[in-house]
Amino acid sequence: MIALLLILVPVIGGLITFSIKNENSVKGFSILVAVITLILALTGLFSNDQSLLHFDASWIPDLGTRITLGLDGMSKMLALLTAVSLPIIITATYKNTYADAGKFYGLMFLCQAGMLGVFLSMDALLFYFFWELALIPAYFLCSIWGGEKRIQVTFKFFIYTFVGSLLMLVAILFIYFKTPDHSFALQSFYHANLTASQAQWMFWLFFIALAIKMPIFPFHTWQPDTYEQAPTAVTMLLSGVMVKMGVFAVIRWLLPIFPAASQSNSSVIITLSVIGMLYASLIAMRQDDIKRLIAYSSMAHMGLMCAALFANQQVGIQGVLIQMFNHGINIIGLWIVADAIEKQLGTRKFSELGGLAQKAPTLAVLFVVLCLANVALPLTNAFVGEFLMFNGLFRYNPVMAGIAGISIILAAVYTLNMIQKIFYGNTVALTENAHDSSFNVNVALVILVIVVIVLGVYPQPMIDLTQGNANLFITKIP
Amino acid sequence: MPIQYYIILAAALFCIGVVGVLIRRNAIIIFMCIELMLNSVNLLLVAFSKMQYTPANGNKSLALNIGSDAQIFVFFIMVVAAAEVSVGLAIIVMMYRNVHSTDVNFLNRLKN
Amino acid sequence: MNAIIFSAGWGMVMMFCSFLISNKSMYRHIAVIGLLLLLAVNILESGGTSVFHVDAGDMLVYTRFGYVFNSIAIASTLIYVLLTGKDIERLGNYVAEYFVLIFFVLCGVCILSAYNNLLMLFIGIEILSIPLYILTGSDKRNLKSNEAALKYFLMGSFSTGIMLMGIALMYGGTGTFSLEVARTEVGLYKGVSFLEIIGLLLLMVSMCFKVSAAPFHFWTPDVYDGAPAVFTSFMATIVKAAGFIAFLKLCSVRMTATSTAIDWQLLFAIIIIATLLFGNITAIFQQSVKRMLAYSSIAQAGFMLFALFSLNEYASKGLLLYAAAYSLATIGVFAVLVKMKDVTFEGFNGLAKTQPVLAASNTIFLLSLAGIPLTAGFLAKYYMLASIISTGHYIWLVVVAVLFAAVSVYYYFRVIQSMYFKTGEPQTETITKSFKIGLVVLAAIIIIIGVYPQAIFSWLYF
Amino acid sequence: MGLMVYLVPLFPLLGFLLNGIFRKSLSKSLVGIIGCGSILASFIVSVILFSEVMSGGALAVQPLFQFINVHDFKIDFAFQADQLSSLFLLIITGVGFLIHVYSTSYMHDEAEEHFARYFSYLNLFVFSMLLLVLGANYVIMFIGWEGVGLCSYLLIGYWFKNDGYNYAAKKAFVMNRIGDLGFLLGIFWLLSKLGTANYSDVFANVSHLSPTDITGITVLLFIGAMGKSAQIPLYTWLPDAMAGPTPVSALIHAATMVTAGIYMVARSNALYSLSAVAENLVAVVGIATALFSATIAIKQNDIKKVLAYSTVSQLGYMFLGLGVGAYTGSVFHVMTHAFFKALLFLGAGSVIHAIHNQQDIRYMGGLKKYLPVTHLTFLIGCIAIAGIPPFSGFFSKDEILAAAYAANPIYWVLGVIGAGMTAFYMFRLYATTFLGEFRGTEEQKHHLHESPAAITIPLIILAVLAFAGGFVNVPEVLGGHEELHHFLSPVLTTEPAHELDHNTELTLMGVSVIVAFLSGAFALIKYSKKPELDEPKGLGKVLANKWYIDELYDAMIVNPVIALGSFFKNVIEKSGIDGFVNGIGTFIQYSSRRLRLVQNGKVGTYILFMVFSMIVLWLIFWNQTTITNFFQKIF
Amino acid sequence: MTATEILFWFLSALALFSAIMVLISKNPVHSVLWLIVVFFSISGHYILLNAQFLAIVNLIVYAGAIMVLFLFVIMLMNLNSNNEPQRNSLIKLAGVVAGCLLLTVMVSAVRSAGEISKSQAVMNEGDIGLIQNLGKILFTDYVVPFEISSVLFLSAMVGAVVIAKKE
Repeated sequence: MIALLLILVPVIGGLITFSIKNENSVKGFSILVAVITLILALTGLFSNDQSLLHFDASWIPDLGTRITLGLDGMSKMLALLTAVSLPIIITATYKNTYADAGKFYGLMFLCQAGMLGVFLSMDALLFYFFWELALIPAYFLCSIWGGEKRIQVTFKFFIYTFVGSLLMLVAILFIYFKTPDHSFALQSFYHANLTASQAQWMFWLFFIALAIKMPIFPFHTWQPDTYEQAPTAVTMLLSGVMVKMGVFAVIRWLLPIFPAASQSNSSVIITLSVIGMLYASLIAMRQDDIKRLIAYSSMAHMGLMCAALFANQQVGIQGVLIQMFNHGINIIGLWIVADAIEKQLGTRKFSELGGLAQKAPTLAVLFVVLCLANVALPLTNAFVGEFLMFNGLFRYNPVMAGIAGISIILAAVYTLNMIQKIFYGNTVALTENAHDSSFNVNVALVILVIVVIVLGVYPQPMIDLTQGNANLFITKIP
Repeated sequence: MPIQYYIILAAALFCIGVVGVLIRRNAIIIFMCIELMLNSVNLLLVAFSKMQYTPANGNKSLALNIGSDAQIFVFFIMVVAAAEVSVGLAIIVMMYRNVHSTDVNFLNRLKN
Repeated sequence: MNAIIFSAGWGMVMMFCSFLISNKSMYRHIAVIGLLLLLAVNILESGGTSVFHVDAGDMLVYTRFGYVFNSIAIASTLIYVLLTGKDIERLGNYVAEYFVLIFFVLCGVCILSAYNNLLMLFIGIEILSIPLYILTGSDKRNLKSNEAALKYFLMGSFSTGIMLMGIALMYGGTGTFSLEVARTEVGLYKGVSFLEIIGLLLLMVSMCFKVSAAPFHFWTPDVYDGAPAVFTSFMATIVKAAGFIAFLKLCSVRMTATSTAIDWQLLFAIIIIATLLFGNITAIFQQSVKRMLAYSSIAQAGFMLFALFSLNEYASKGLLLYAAAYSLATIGVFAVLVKMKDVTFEGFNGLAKTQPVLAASNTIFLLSLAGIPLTAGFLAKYYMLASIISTGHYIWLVVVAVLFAAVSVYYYFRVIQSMYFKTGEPQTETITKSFKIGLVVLAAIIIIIGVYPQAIFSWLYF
Repeated sequence: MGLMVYLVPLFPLLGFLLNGIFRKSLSKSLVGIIGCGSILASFIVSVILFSEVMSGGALAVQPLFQFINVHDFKIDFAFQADQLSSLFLLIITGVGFLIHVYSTSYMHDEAEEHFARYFSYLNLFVFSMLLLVLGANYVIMFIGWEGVGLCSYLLIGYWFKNDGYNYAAKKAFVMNRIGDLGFLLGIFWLLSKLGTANYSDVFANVSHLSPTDITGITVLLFIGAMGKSAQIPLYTWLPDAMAGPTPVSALIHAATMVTAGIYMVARSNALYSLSAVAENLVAVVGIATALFSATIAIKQNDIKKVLAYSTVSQLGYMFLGLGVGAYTGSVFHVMTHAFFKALLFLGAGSVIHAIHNQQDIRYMGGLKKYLPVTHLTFLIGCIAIAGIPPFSGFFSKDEILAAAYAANPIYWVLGVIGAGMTAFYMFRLYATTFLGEFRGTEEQKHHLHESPAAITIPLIILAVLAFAGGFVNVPEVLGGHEELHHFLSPVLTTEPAHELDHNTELTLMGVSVIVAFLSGAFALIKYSKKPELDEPKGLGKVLANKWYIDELYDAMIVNPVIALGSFFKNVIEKSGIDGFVNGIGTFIQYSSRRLRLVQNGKVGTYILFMVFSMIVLWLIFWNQTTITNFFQKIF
Repeated sequence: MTATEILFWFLSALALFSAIMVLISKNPVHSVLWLIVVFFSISGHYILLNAQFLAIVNLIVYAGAIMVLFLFVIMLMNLNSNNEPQRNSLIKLAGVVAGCLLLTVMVSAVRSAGEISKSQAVMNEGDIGLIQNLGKILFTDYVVPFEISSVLFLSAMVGAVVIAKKE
């Protein structure tokens, strides 16, 4: 029941938000809906009652698909991430004004519902539906409220991901016809009878969709532009949660359905991921735009997750599982700072910034902590995930792990660069009269920072939560 | 006569019709060529109706009237052709009224 | 059969109305009554209660499939008339005649969904086509309309010629016009006459022409563009779907029987790819939404051809779904288009600001056309893909098709972009409240079919 | 005792949190009390702990909570207080406390908020360092390891308005990270082979590791040590790190953090002693660093830079000791070095403080009479580092050199040369700074005064330690009992026994002392009379420019990486990948423009196309088998 | 060579010749006339094949009604001048080539259809083509299409009125 409510509440809340005209009541109502969703997610997190956590109803018997929703460890965690992110985002961007605020927040909720659906669905067709459903609101959000080049950029993003998901649909359909009982249920998919060559083909069709979403080099070019052009609140949702859909789908669908194919293709994918990590890191080093830097940094991190996924090591998977959450938290924090700076000073260019630490010490401190999490410093949440992921990668191939490890050096370079150029040094004309971040931003950031530290120091609950998924997966490896 | 003669004759007439459609620009001539094509079909059908060997027609009830259906078909083709002609000529007249030409390439606004 | 009789009959009734009643808007109401009657009769007949009992011999064979399609066609026409009936009135003095012709077309549609004899196929196609030539040219002062009518007529007649040649050759090969042929599995080509195959090929060409499959699609953009938008809407939806239903029947009987001798799938695969290529690629560069929709209808035909390619349970069910989904969405899009004074993409700029209801429902129609999930269009595309994938072969064709589907998103979304993301002063005809309600209801139907298709699946068992 | 172990890092952590969070509201004195008090508390606990360890009542491992527990390995957040770590605890908290006290005065000019920030960083650093040495497994050590790197970054860039300082801070962090990567990979290797990173389990199971594994692990771990302890090739950050406040240099870049590498290798002695390759590598890198940085130190004019290079050089000695198996010697040298190098840095700080942030020794001179306490303590430090008996440096350095001789006489020869250079540049520094005439401006001269008690008292304490620190491990040949050696023997069991007879040992001692003495005296005489004020030429210039190593790195690594980044950003990303993606779009648009021309609006053309298509379909029909086979091959 | 055969060849040649003349006549009126010749020769074929009903209908409907309609329209439009714009020769050539190719393909297809190679079209006998027989079938088996074709006529009628009537 919780599973169903988790999706229904944002959908209904979003639809209601659509019709509210007054901006303040929109925001108030949004927070209410977001918090209700969060409470639901938390209830789910601490509940073990299977009847509460699962939902199963007939939907389209003719297509062999049912509304099957379930919260296992991984879903709980990602549902929590999705549910946490929205209140944080709304709080952090509370002072931003949007034309047609009702529609903006309504679409945000629909997007959230789509992502929650992806994380909860245990039925392939349902999964695909939600996968697309999350995309459409995001498309409108970016295209209506985005930056100057929003239309082309978002369109590219949309088409790009749409191509991927269509290919995935083909694969899903193909597997459906190979399932023993002609059903889209997760378990049937796990037992599909595919020949080796079929599995190979379907693997790639499936993978490309996920690779575009994550994104994995060289399918990434939609990402920096979109992150740059999208309104920052949406960027947070996209980079914090939506890209996790790709990773999630690898764990939930791709690896267990094609255990053999994913193993035989792992070297290619890991190589691509590792290239992507270094590539993105190097590009991030040369960026002059906060948003683009964070975008490339995120891409590097996603590359690591993908590499760890295909290393076929339980440790690595475990790392990815908790890193999904951690990365979401961290990157939302970074975006909040980026947004606060852009909203206050009207620029995102490093070359036009500097010395902000003198004017906005609180923001600086919080940002530095988040940056440290971004470079996976120990006792921040990201360390645990990256430690496990690199560990998995190392077991797969030490040399590869070593090469991939260069990215953590580069991460330090570009992250510290960013801190230095924005906050350190002397003030420039633009930052001369800057002031510290507003209360709502601080609240959001402090919450995130606390999460960062707490999960960095004591990650074990998160590991315990998702251990089941990692174990389940490992049994599927032949 | 071997049926093939008829087939080839019909095919030749048909193709002449096709060539006519392709090389003429006057809508009326093109239309006439189409009529020519229809007539070649008629001829072919009549020839088939009189074909001795009709393979694998299991329908015994029609045995007495083997081939008559083709001639009926020809009849219907003529009927339809007549209807088509009336509409077609009406369209051509309408066009002529507007542009004073029956050249099919004269009106060339719809393209690309 | 009753649907045929009633549609023809009501057509004649309306003929008389044309000089008995002078109030233009009355015609529309009479037509709506007629369509409702038609729908009722058809549904009754499919339930086993017929008003007239006519023994059509082997000329017409009614199946549940045919009835369902008739219902879809009639219901679509009803929606079409309800939404755009007013705009037909603006077209000239022959409003009643237009409705007459629409009823006659419906008669042709009902023949095509039930024919069991090539003669009926031929007559059905002609009954379908001849009124369309006229409707295309109905805007008599408009040279585009003239041109479209002339082109349509000449090419249509030409394809009729090819079709007849095909039928003649098929007759030469089998000795019958009946769709079902008793075959013995002996002789050359395993009981299949070579002449029949040649004939079928020609027939296929002309059917491809009717359903505007490439490379026989050339008439489509010009005719759809030139015809008055209200009639384009009708042509592109109900008529085209009827063509497909006829084609499907032809394929599932004759082509299946001859598949031992000829690999129809290969030919269809090539035609599908050509169709998707021409339709999608050419649509991209169009400046006029109307012409873009014409090309997109070719692209949609490419998807519908999947049904003819795979010819299985998914195919027939899917084709019905596709026909319904595609018709509903296209009627909706055209209903909006008719209201626009400028049918280029620029004409739509900023529509979301001035006419939010129009823009929103138009978006849903376009999403459905693009095959976005939770719309009827997705479900239709889903069935088409499933029909091929379930055979387990030609997966590459599916992959190509979905790539083209992604291309199609490009041009459909251009309209959405114009409406929502760009600013402008779109000029529209006066929009009545009832029209808006109609659009919203149509959009709701599309969404409901998309979200809970099980509601209509119970209708589709045959 | 069980309660107490975690108290050691807890106090600095609390200090960090208090000072950090309430930095805007606390007064300076309160900040100082919190900052110093937390370290003092920690020191007291450490002393108690040490005494318990001494008395043998120590427990090895104290787990706090599960840190990471996945299916095939388990990492506890656990502390291990044994002989080695308790010794380090004393050094860290002891020296750290002194430096904290020193800082209260030294940093007093800072604004309140920044003053508190400074102390919070310092406390955080001590916390991380304590984690590093207390951790019961490599992962906890790594946490501290990166933590000290972070604090180093924060403290070097403490004056964040200065871009040069920020750059130095970033450099330190990045270079440390390079080493950290090696460390991390080493841990992974361990984990993947043994499934554990606990010291006790690892050392108990070394026999399960193949020689390749051991070599690989130790080399990787050593790369980490290279970064942290500023060894070739990762040493260049340390001299730049002098951008930070001087007490920071004293604490981090002399006494504690840089010795983390030594601690780690010493801690892993069970592994290193099994791999000759790794040992040789450590020794070679160590001696090379020792010599190389000593040469640079000779020509530096920045007082802190000289000390920095001397630190690098001394660290090289420690690694030499580790490489040749003299673990105790190295740890001993860590301890004595902590005393005298902290002393020297603090002394230098006192000097800098006195003449208002002038760091160039060419503008000093003759400070002896203005800063008597500083002068005296600094001199003690110089003697100690030069290895003149009976100062502490002599004993520790001698032990290393003796072990080096036992391992390979060449090491010894090189070591002695290095020792000579050490004495040379230290006395050059001393002479230029304190002797002769004052060469600064009149205004500076006017303000010259001895530093306040908060600065001088730590100096005096450290001077005493620098003098006497060596007596804890007097070698047997000099009649000592090697107390430290015995104390550490439970954790450094694999140390090979000295094989040198007493005569050889005495000879070696004598030679090194004489060399050190002579070169020191030479420098003293040379520079007290005529300080080197001109720009150096020839080799001197090369040395003054640090062998152009930074430039070399820039040219070979930094610039290529930046260029690669730009290339990726501007070429590959824009024209390559995105170009390809957009190219698909452009191509489709282009083909759309072309393809629509087929639709030329002429009925004749349309029908022509149709006829041709019909013919083509026919041809396909006739060749269907071929085509079908072709397609089947595709899929 | 029997009289039938002679007639066959003569009529065939005439049909083909006149068909070609339809194409190449510059004057539309000539084309119409040549087309009528074609229809006549085809009717001749029908008679040879003993399909008298169709032969008569062909003459009445096609040659009589339809062609007269054509002629009427041409006269109405005053198109008897031979100034019709010509297609450029390349298109013409392409058209001819396409036609010839089509013919080649069709002929070769028919020739490879082995099952009819022995079949003969029966000349001068059989009574299926008689009006009596055809009428019977038309109003029994084919009554449905017969009735339905009335709809076709109605629509054509309505259409012609809509289109051709001046507003």
